[in-house]
Order: sequence, then structure tokens, then C-alpha cells
Amino acid sequence: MSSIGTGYDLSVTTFSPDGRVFQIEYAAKAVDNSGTVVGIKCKDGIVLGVEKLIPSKMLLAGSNRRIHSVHKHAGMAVAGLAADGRQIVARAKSEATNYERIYGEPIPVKELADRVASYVHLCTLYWWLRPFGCGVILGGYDRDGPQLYMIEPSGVSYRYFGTAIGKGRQAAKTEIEKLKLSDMTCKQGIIEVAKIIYGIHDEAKDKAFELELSWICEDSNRQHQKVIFKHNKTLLILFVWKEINTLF
Amino acid sequence: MFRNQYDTDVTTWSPAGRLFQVEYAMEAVKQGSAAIGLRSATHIVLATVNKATSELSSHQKKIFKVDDHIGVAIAGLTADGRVLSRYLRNECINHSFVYESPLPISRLVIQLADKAQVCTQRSWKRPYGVGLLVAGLDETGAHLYYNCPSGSYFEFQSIAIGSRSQAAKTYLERRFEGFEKYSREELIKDGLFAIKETLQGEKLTSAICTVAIVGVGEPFHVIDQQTIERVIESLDIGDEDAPPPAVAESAADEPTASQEPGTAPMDI
Amino acid sequence: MALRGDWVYENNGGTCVAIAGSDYCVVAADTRLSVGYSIHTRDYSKICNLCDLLFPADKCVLASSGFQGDMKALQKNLAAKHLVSVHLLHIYQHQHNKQMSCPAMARLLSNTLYYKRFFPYYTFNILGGLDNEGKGCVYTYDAVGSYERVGYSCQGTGGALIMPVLDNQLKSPSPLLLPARDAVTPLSESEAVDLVKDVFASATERDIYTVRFPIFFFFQFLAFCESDIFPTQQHAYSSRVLNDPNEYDPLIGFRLSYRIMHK
Amino acid sequence: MAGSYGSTLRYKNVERIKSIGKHTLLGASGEVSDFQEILRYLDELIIYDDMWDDGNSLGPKEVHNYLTRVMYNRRNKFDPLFNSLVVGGVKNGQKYLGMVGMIGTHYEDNHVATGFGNHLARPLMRAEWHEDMSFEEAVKLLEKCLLVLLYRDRSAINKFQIAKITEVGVTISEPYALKTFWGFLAFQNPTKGAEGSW
Amino acid sequence: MDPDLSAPHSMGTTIIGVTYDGGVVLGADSRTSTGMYVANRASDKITQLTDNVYVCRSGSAADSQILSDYVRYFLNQHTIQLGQPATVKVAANLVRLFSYQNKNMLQTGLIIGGWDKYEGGQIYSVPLGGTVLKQPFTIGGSGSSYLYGFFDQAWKDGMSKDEAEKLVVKAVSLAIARDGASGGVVRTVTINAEGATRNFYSGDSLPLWHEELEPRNSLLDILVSGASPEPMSI
Repeated sequence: MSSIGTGYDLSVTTFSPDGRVFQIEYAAKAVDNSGTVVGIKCKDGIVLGVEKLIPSKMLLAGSNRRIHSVHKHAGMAVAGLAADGRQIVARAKSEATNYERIYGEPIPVKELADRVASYVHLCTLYWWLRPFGCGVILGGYDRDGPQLYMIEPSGVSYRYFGTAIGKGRQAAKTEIEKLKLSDMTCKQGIIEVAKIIYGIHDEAKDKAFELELSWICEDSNRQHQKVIFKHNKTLLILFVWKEINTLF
Repeated sequence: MFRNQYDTDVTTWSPAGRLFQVEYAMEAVKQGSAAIGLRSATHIVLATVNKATSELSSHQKKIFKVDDHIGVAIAGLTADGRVLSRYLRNECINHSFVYESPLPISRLVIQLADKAQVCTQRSWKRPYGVGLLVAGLDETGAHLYYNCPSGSYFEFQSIAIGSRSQAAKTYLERRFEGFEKYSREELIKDGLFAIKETLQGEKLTSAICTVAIVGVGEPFHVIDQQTIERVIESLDIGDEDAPPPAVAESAADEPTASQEPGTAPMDI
Repeated sequence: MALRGDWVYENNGGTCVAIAGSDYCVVAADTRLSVGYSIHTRDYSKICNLCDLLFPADKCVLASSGFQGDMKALQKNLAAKHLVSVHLLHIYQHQHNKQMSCPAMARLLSNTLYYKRFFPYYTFNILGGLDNEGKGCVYTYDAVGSYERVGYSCQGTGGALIMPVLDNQLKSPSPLLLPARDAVTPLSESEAVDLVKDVFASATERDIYTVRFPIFFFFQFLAFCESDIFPTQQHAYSSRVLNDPNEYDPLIGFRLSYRIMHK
Repeated sequence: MAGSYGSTLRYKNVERIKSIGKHTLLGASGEVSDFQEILRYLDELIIYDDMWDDGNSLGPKEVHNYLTRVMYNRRNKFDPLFNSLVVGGVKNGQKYLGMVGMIGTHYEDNHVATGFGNHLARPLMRAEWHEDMSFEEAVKLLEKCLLVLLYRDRSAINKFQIAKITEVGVTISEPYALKTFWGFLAFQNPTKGAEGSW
Repeated sequence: MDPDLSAPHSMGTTIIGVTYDGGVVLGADSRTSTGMYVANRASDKITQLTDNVYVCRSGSAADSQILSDYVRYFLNQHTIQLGQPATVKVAANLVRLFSYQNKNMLQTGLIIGGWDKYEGGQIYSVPLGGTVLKQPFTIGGSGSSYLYGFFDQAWKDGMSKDEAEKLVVKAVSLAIARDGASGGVVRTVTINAEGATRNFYSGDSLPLWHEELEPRNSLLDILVSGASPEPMSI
């Protein structure tokens, strides 16, 4: 950490001599420590999955959502500080409704990603703000088909076939690369995402977690929808573990 | 001592991706006297420890009614707690003005959390130094939430916050699985037991605690002192000798800041 | 308000009556909501409890007639202000369920009306309840906030028909007497209720905007009780709603087949 | 289903009944552009409500109260929405039926109507409505009212939709026309027995 | 009668938009009036908004021009922002937005027509108050009063391009024949997957309707042709 103590890393409006903005990199650290978030684009839609870490056993299942709808046709999964993520979600919601108010049609996913990225970027421009401590994966389905974007604390946004952020992102990305995404339906994809998240989670070391899933596909009428397996949680774990054991 | 560079401003990230100012605000919650909450399928009980700053003063009020169906208990800076509970009330009044129906708890809690988050991202603000237990009943049932200064919120079966709350939390963690089916009386009893855990041997009396309840057919209200006194007597817990020292009080109580320097404890 | 055009207001009709006794108060209003020759509904309560959800034992009710949109806005406004004030008392005085008294509410209502002096609420109000001594009280208003505490009053489209009957029947001392006499009626509560039923029956015969079988609110002073923190005195009240059309048997010999719903 | 332009029946396929969320139906008469604006308000309201995805949802009572505030606030700004609205629905076993006028007058009742309907349809409904009506009885009663309105409201056309809402959900019928009756003898020979002309 | 030359230009107009199999045809007359005076006898009331969307304007010339200028500006921005052509729906909604929000100040009714790859050819009508309605065909302007019955009778779904264009020209000429505020030439714009094509039908090429006569160079031609009537005997 050569940055530390140099004095170039205390403000988001300060460049270091080698042209870096350390505050943004530090903010990204907060994302790297969080539960993993995975998003994939299948041939018929988008699947989002979150490894939601549970800090206390007295927490109720299903609370503290990390996947949010931002319009009928788009959803967002948050890695990092959930509180920061909600601000981004709120902004995305209002961008989406504003667009529809003016143009009379649902916002294209690309446009939504651009606008959200601008907002995230805005917080890296002023000394009196701080960059968001969260990254988001945005999935949506518009007239040009399903699309997946990831927006990082720096404000950059890229379009992906599949991506991951958070603690287990490297392992997750490796797993995603093995998938034949272009042949896969969301029904298959959602199992794969569940498998990946269960696979990268280290039972021994990590806190307990809850799996949160959502999709946007033909089956959901091109609307963003959370997915709850009909099996209860234990069944799902068993089911997925069985699958994983045969796989690895 | 490079650390001090990063802990004076809410808008400064530490190299490990932490926000010390926010963490310090979370510490303020732990300085406040304890508040606990527990819920069954139909009722939620909030209980707080009353601490007078001097013999001559009264204690600070720690439980506030927000609306008929919602109430809060606070731990930390009482002044911040009052500001926030006033905000909550206004939200409820506005909602019933427009819809003539009670505001759902989960939505109120998120609005509150969003308000708290804003204070963690502006250099001219400070995070609220208060934790709120929000108890309420709506269309989707009974709910108990904990809102903290970082802008996070959590829904709990039961929870304890504030000073020496770890002992109460340990007590609750042993028993919370049964709470769902509890009657309101049982909830009140376990609430008092949990409060007692935080007192470290001090005698539990109705003067030292405030208990409030909301549930099906029962608008949020503080249970009067006589009733509590009667419950305490019937439980025979008031006179009990000093309880076994709370489990690993000092360290376990503050698992966040000092323990894992690499992680971002705001998640909790 | 000719400048703004007459479309901003309409008169939805209706009649309100309130009578104060030495330890009771009766407030009544009819339930017809109409415009011109067209009846919107025969079942609209013009009496508002202001905070009936929060505090079942209440200290006053508001009866209004005029433009229904304004009536509702006024009621909501007052209810919200009342809530805020209850909360304030709650926080700063550690009082539980301490409510605004009827005289305080009367002043609040006046201020609320006058605040819209230049775009008034087109409403004609009566506030009835019990005062801090447990005595019946009635406040009567004009649309822009002028108000007066009286022993009885009536407002609305049937008001002009009813007022002289009340003047005649309620044996109220002249306001010209010195020293001023209490304006409350010496009538017993049951006599007062009967009188109200009668005046509504009569008004119905001559006013197309008034329907028979009013909704009643009835307050009676019961006892003083001590609050546990502050030594101020609070009152306990019973308020009940009388609204069963079968309860009385006017000489005019027909009964309407529809049911008057409770408030 | 007509959208009139003066006395021209300019648009003959304007849908005036819409479902609002899962529990509510909205019917409107008056200015079509303002109705479209109201629908846009409600669309946003419902989208935001749905996006919470927390098990809470706005019912007919909430929608009615919301519209009440919208209409009243717009009249306070001297920029009213020129509509009369009827709101109905079922949620949690509670039936709800209410109406809001252009300047914010509102009420609930067992039967409601806007415009000409207040004069021509409500007397019929007052006479025939009863608490435990079947769906078939209700449709018959509505059709009786609609037919009277078709005969006597010159801006009405013979193209109707009837919508039903229950705990289960919403169904809005296809547009359809009602058979009209012209068989009175006096219609064929109006001067018989009464000399002169209309 | 006083022609009132100081009155604002207004387009007592006939405008039409119809869909056909594969696209839309827009049509309009070309008369712009100032009171009773014809200020322009060959004006263009079909205005381009984008490559694939056009609008027919009626009512106040100034209002409709300003409105379409704004919409064109917004659509250009929008096209750049999205990196692809704006849809017809977006164009119609922008027209609606400005019409509705300024309904107290504007005296204009418009017909938006165009083609996009998602929904094909579409016609939207935005009359005076700022309602927006998607229609298979629609007519507007003062001349449209004379055409309701005609369209109720002559309209059919799934016409070919030529059929549609013929229908539009015929309808505009019928309206010109009965509406004093409409006149001049007939302009059409046809929009489909291939793009937009303008057509022009000059005033002397339009069909003749009831009580209209074949134009001549001069009475003398009639006399020369020998069909001269005998002098009227008294």
C-alpha cells in the first residue's frame, strides 16, 4: 500500500503523482469485501444472484434485500454497502420513471445504465461527497432483448454476458466462463447461479448466508421478479450440493 | 499511526475500504443505555433501561410512539433519536393524509435508513448517533427492525442494542426460536428477563425499565409501571442475586471495529 | 370569489345541530350529500371525530356542511395538526393520551379557517364537546373563522329553519343580561335529544338538502380522574352514537327502508 | 366508449375503464387527455408500489383517497382535471366503491355514477340494488342503466365495456353493443291519437 | 367581406394519416389563411421530425411550427443519446407532452405518422387538449368534418401502398371541394421501411366532384368548339 501516508489518498479530488485517485480505489475495497453478487445473460433473459451474508442468527429470512426492482423491466443487485446501494437504486428508479414520463416508453437498459453510471460518477467529482461503497449489477429486458451491465464505484459501466463482484468474484467469474451462456435458458441459468454461489461460499470460514435470486425473462413476462424456489431452503441446499458434488 | 488520517471525515475512505466516522457513530449506539425488542407472530415488545444521569434528574425517554401501529425504542444520542422519531411521525401522518391507511413498517424503515445514509456521504453532516428499534404491525404482520447510523436496517425476531446489550442478546439468542408462538405476556416476561441481563446484578424494578407493546388489537402503548411491577414480582426476578457474569462481555460485545481490520463492518 | 370563477365551489347541502347541557353535549348532522337536484349519496357522515382512531374517548367532534371537498380537507388538516400536537405533548410533557381540549380545538379551528381567508374553505361548522370543567360546550363558526361559544347552534341548508325553533325551545337566557348567564340549556339530556330529532324531522319536510335520521354524537361528563405523572385533572367521557331510525317514532307515519350506517 | 369533440363522435374506441394494480378498477368520464394524465400518475404510483415487493399493496380505498387528494389539489391550483372518476375494488375481503368529482367532492356508496348517470341511472339502481346481488343480476341492472343512457345521452354510443373485480382478479369485458328497442306502436305512428307533430 | 389581414395565420386545414400494409401515408392540403385571405396557397403542412417520423399540422401555424420545432430538437438529442432512431411512439409522446402541458396556450392539433423497426408503421392523433391516441387512420383540421362519413365507408384494413395513397388524395380533394379553409394542392408523405417519399398533386390534377366543372382556358374555347347555344330569344 504505497498510497498510505503520502497524503494523496485523503480526498476524492486529489490525484496521486502517478495519476490515480486512491479514494475511489479504497471505496472499491468495500465492495471487494462484501458477499458475492453474480449476474448472467442467458439466451432468453437475465439472472441475478446474491450471496447475502447473515450477521446474526436472529435476523429474519428474506429481509435486507440486495436485489431491487428499478422498473418493471429492470432489476439491480448490490454488492458492498447496502445503504449506499439503496441510493443508487432510488436514483435508478427515478431515472426510469422520468424517462417514461417524457418519452412514453420504457427506458432502454443501456440508457438506464448510462444514467446510473453518471450518478455514481458524480460522487467521485466533489470533495464534499464520497464515492459509493458499492457496485451494482443491472439487468434489464427491453425491445432489443436482455442486457446486463455492471456499474462500479468509479462510475464506469460495462455491458457483460456474465459478471461477478464481491469477495468471491474471481472464482465466480471462472465458473461463469465455463458456462455456455448463449445456449442456456434462464431456468437452467438460475440453477447455475445458485450452484456458483454455493460453490464459492466457504462454510467453514464465512458467515452464514442467504441466497437471493431474481430473473427477467419470457417466463416472467419480461418483468423483473424475485425467484423463490418451491423447495424450502434446506431442500435447495441439498439439491444444489448434490449437483455440485457430481460436477466437481 | 497512519490510521488517524482517515477517521476524521465521513467522506474519507480508509485504505481497507472502511468509513471510520460511521463506525464511530455506531459506537455511540453502544454507549447508550440498552434497548431490546422481541416479536411474536402477533405482537412486538420493546423494552429499555432507564438511566438517570444524576440522582436529581429524571431519565431520558427512550420509547416513542410513532403512530397507532408503530413505536420506536432508541439507544445512543437521545436528541438524534427524537429528531428521527419526529420524522417518522410526520411520514406516518403524511401517509394517512393521502391514503387514509397506515404506513407499512418496512417502507417506513427504509425511508428512515435512506435518511440516515445521506448523513454518511456529505462532508457537512455527521451520521446520526442513534440506533432505533422500530416495532410495528401492518397488513403483513408484526415486524421488528433495527436501524443503525450507517443507514443499514435489519429485520429481527429479537435484538438488543446499547450498553451491555451483549448479555441480553445472548439470552435472546438462546430462546428466540420460540418467540414466534409466544403470547404477549410471555413476550413481556422474556423482555424483562433480557433487560435484567443488561443490568449486571443491579436490581430490576419497574422504575428502571420502560416496556411498550404493539400487536393485533392493541395500539402501540407504554405499559404502565404498576403492571410491570406486578409482572416483575410474579417472575421473582427482581430480587435475584447477581446473575452469572455476562458471557465474555468486553470483547464479544464489540466485534466490529477492532477485530477484523480488513473487513467493512458497516454491513452489520 | 367571482374572479376565480364559481366552479371552484359547490354546495353539497346538509344540516348540523348541537346543544350543550350542564354536563352533556349533543351533536347531530344529517347524512345527505347532494348537488343541485341530484343526490350523491344518502349516507355520508358530516360529523368528524378528528382523531377517533388514536383516542377512542374523545373531547369534541366537528360537524360541518357546505362543500364536501373543503369539509374533508378541513377535517384532515385539523386531524393532522391535532396529531402533531398530541405528539408534542407526548414528548415534552410525558403525558399519555393528553388531548387537546374542546376550547383549544375551537381556537385551532378558527385559525385554520382564517388562514384561508382569501380562498376560504366553503364550510359551515359547529364544534361540540365538553370543556375542561366537564360542562357541555358548542362553538359555532362562519366560513372564514369568526367563532363564538354558545349554548346551542345549527348550521347548513336547514339552519335557518331550525334556529328559531331552538331559540324558542331551549330556554336560553338572553345574551343581554348582566351579569352574563350560562348559555347552556336547562333541558335534560333526553329532552334535548328528542328536540333534535324533532327539528330534523321538521327541517326534512321543508329543505330538500336535509334528510331525516341524523347521526348523533353524545358526550356525557362522567368523572374526574387523576393522571399519574402530573397532578392536573383529566376527564373521562362517554361518547356514544345514536343512529337507529327505529329508535324514535315520529307522528309522520312512514319509515324509510334504507339503513343508516354507523359513522 | 366515445371520445367526443363538440357534437362530433370523433373517437369511437376510447377505453374508459382501467385496472389499477391488482385490487382496483377505475372508470372515468370527462376530458380524455386529463384521464390519460391521471392514468400516468397512477401507473407511476403502482410501479413504485410494486417495486417495494414487500407484500404490501395499495387497495381500492388507498387509490380512491389518493385520487381525491389529486383532484382537490388541482382545483386548489385552479387547474382542475376535468373528470369524474369511479373507483371500485376488493381487497382482503373488503368491497369498496367510491367516486371523485372534478373539484374533489367524493363519497362512497353501494352504487355510483357520473354525469348523466347520476340523473338517469342512479334512480334505477336505488330501486333495484340490493346487498346480495349475483354477478348476473348486477350485469342486467347495469345494462338496463346503460340502455337508458344510450337512448337519452346524445354523446353515448352503443359500445360498452363492463368490468368485474373480485378477490381473484380483474376482468374487463370486450367492447360490445346492446340490442335496442324501437317497437312501440306510437313510434311507428306517432300522430295516431295525437294530432300534430314533434 | 373584410379579409382581416392582421389576424394570425391559421391553417383551416385537411390533414390525414393512414396506415397500410408496411407503412403509413400522410396527406394534407396546402392552404394557409389569414382571416379570409389566403396567405399561402402552396404551403407544406407535413413537417419532418426525424428520418422516419413526420407530422401533419393543423390550427395555428405559429403554434404548430414552434411545437414541431421543439419536438424535432428533442428527438434529435434523443437520437444521438440512444444511438438509434427515435420510435414513432416517442415522437408522438413528445408532441403530446408539449400539447398537454401548454394546452391553455396552444391552438393546434397534430397527426404523427412514421415507421420504426419495432412496431412498423404507426399513426398517432394528438388533438387540441393533448390526448394521444394510436389509430389505424385519423383525420384532422377543419376539412375533416366533411370526411368522417367518407372514411367510415371507405376505410379498410391492410391496404397496399398505392391504395392507401389514392385514398388519401381522394379524401383531401373531397374536403377541399367542401371546406373553404382547405385548398390548393395535395401533398403526401409515404413512410415505410425504405424511408420517406414525398408526393405532390397539383390543384389542377385533382378529381372533380359534384357541381365542379372541367377547367378551360377560356370561354372562347367553348364557343369555338361549336357547341355554342343559340341566343336566348325573348
